[in-house]
Amino acid sequence: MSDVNVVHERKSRILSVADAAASVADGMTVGVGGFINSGHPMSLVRQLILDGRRQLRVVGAASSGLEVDLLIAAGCVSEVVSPYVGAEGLAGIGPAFRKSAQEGLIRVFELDEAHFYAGLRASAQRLPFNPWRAGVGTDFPRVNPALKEFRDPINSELLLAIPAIEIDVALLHASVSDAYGNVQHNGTRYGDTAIHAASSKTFVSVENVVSTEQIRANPLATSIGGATGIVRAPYGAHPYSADGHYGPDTEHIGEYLGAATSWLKTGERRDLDSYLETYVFTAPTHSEYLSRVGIERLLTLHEY
Amino acid sequence: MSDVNVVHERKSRILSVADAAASVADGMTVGVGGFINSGHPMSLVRQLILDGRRQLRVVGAASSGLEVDLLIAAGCVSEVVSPYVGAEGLAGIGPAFRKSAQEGLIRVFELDEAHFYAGLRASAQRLPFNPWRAGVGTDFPRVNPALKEFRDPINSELLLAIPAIEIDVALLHASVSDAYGNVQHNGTRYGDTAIHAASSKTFVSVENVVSTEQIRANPLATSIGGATGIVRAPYGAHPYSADGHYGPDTEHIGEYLGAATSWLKTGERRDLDSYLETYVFTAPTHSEYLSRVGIERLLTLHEY
Amino acid sequence: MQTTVETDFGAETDVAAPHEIMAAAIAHGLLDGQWVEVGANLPVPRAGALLAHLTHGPNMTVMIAMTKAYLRDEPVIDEFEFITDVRAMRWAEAYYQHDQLLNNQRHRANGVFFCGGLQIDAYGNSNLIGIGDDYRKLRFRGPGAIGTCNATVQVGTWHLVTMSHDPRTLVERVDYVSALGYGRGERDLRESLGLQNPGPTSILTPLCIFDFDENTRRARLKSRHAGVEVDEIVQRTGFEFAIPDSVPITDGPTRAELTLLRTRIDAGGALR
Amino acid sequence: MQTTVETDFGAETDVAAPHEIMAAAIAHGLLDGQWVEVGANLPVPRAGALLAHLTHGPNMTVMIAMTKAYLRDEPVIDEFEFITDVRAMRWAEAYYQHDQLLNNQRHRANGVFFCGGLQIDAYGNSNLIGIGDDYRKLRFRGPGAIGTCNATVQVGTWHLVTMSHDPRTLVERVDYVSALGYGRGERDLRESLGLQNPGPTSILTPLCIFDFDENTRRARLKSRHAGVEVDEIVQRTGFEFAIPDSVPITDGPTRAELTLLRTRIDAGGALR
Repeated sequence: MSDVNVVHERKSRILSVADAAASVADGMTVGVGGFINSGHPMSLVRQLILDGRRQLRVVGAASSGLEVDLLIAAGCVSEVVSPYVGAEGLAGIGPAFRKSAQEGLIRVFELDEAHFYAGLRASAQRLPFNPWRAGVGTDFPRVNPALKEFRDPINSELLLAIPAIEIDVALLHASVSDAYGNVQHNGTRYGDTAIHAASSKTFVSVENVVSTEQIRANPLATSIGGATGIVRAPYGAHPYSADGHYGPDTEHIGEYLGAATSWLKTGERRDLDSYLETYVFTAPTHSEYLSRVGIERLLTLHEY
Repeated sequence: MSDVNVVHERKSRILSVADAAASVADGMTVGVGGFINSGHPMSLVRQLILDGRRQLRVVGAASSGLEVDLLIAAGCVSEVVSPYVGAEGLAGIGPAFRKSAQEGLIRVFELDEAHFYAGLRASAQRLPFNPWRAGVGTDFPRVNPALKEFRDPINSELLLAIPAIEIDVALLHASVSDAYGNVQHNGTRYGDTAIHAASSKTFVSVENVVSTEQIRANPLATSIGGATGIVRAPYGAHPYSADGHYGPDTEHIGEYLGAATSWLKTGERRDLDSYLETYVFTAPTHSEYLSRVGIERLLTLHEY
Repeated sequence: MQTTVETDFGAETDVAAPHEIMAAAIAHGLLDGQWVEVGANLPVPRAGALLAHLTHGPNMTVMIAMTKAYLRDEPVIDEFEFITDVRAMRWAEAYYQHDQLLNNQRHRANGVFFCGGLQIDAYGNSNLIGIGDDYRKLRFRGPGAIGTCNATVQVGTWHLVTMSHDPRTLVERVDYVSALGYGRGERDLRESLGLQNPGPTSILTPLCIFDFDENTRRARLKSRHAGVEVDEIVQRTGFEFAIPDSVPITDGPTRAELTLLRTRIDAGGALR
Repeated sequence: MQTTVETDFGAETDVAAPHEIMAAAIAHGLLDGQWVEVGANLPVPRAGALLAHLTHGPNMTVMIAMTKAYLRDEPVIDEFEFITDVRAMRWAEAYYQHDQLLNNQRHRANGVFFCGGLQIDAYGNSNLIGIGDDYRKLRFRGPGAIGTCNATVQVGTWHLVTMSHDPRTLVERVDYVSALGYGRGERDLRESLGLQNPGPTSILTPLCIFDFDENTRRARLKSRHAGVEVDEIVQRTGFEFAIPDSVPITDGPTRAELTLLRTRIDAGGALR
């Protein structure tokens, strides 16, 4: 039976940061996973900036962090879909988000996290919308007319119709995957699987590529059973934490925040451009970025 | 600080089969977990029969097995909400389900498994309905007018409105729980967590009660983080399988099927009444039931 | 194309049984990279999916007993009586929690589905609800639609399949449409309803394969299995169908495929 | 009720700080068995929830960094700067996958929520969207509503809370309603909208607690924290409010509660 059984082999889904990011074109809707100060696919985010992407509709996490702020600061974004952009105690509001929204440089698709997941779910379910009750009587439908009040067809109750949030490419970061896209997160997974389910393609950067045998040892842990592509990226969430691998680099986050806040307060982009120059444009690969950060700093982050 | 710190202790949620089933009253909507020939909370199901429950609206699993058929055979049921009632190769269609539906003794809430979960989700989300596309153009809205065709408020696409399936009491079976209702299933969980999310109360029978330390060793495995009550029931899914504990007792299932099929084919209830007498009415506790089955039989089921 | 093959390894006989021909026809229609369910107690679609997986489908996503599996390294693949058989879990790369699977339909567009029916009609509609004019008093109450109504909308490709080629099953018009094929042949019906795939590709039976006329949307004979005459198909079918001037023989298993079926996929002989 | 207590263990001073009073007031309002979120970077609601859990809430469901925890056996409960701090996982009895949590609202009716705001108004509405008349050109763009719009509908009980008792925060009318309180005081507004809880119970600030008049639905002074005069509250509040003839002192921490706060809950001193 050798004539039929050995012709084709299972294809590896591992690809480079640049090849994964090449699936994103100007004007697309891009989902970015993680949660505030954790789990963002930063090697892929930086690649979008390097590639000069423009007019992206960015679907951040239900609570987005400064990875979305950075994309805004770099001029990649035309619209943000997220119920929150900030960094908790480090920054209540993302500075570039705040400035760009105030000045009309970006649109904000204003919604609550429940609306956010209702919209993602509609995309995953291939529906034009999903209903939600919370939000009636608020200003959401006024400031975001895409959230439309309607009467439900069964009881005539007033509800909001949340349109599907359809994502072209989702970019996530996780703990491990095998070569075939079986991804396993540590911890609660935040909203990553909902972003994946709403997306046409999903690229996941991981701390480690592992054997399929290791995946099979605990299939309950498989959070995504078949990502489009897997990117090898140890420290791939830096400066944010990767659950179970390293904590956030608050010093580096502070460096970005200082630069972005200077732009917000003074209109002067010098510090911000210098940040982008140092950590993106003159460090165009993930390893060059990590070199720029320095191994000494990275080694301080390994606790919990 | 002893004056404030030791007054109250964490309450155990463990209770008896009878006390758990006492939450079910005639006319209620009862959810029953598991999937076809696995994972049904049979000690609780038998208790409903013992208690003489009537006019129950039974929400079976997305694929229900003969646990629903048994409740129908015992006269407990007025309506079945399930996309399937059968036993795969053992019986394509539940005999008591078939007979009772044909003769108008029960109503069937006709729906597809996608509608089933849309309705459960509406209950979990406290919404009057959820939309679904599949089903437009079929006879579902005709035979079940509760599934109502409507035009979506955003794009005017034709969809079905699936009303919330609100469950008063869910009865599930799982592998383990601690005393505080932190339940862990083995395997895929089927639709149990969706039934739980749609229910006001959830009682779970388990093969083993374990320490909270064991639960905390793998919180990812916790499928239900706070069941209303936990019932100690080793072999609690018998004659159906309990994933990772024992396989199905096809001989016992065959005994029931023979009795129920005799009722279907001849209208004669003698075999069925004899089954109920032997395994329910004269064996009114879980341990008496297991004694009736016999330890020898039970020990043959322990493979995989 | 030769459908009865001679072989001296693994097979009791060198002639492919009708169910083996069906499995091969299914396998030949599957593409590498597709997502396919391997149901329990559905030996023919199961064998067809696994045959494709072992021959030309290393990148197929095989769903078996609610787990995601890669089975090309298994010497002999167990047949399960029940979809809840936990023995499948040892192969699992992921679990499909059932309610979450039903929440995640977007990625299912890459899927292939095989839809059964108490009745299947000339326009590819399926009925699992029951038989009888009065829904409140069915002569025969069916098991329910399971997930066929939804799956036939969400997947990219689907087929009807029956093990009972007889006039009670293959009817002019189903009593109840629980999975929509082409309705009554109305032009652009599925498109106008917003259904994402173009409709069923074929009806697979132990005697033959029907496909659907591009204009009328009625079933027409596409091929007959080796050893089956057209007359027999006509007599055992409850609807009228077009018959081409020359009816080809169904593309059954090659010698190597038959060996794979009999030694690794269907060692228990459920298809024979 | 004595709000400044003398103690010689664990506390640098025997006088409860305003934030400690707020935490105690929160704790006193929580019931055993309730479900309560312990947010990161929200030290006052965090401390209040944990104080209730340690004193009279062994059956409270405490959600901390997206995990379900029981913390009465922890000698000292870490304070986290980030909701994503994985150190919480060592206590987890379950994970709350965020999207699934938002899918499961029925069981949240047993929950208590603390809602912040850039602006909070006299009718208990909150605004996290931004400040300015023209939404397209906000003077101050807020962070977004996070989950406050939904949580204030789904939980059984909720409070508004601010650390900034000033006229810019406590306003007559918010510029944008992102979480609905009592609207403009319309009778039965929430009921007519199908919202499941009756509306906010109170506004907690570092100076005082407001509740809401049963008829007008406007905020009114309920109690002032120890050491705070009514005049100061009036001056620092941007809306007019009813003042009872006698304004009681807020029910602050007992000596034992203060010790618990300072030794086990807020060892780092975030509240002082």
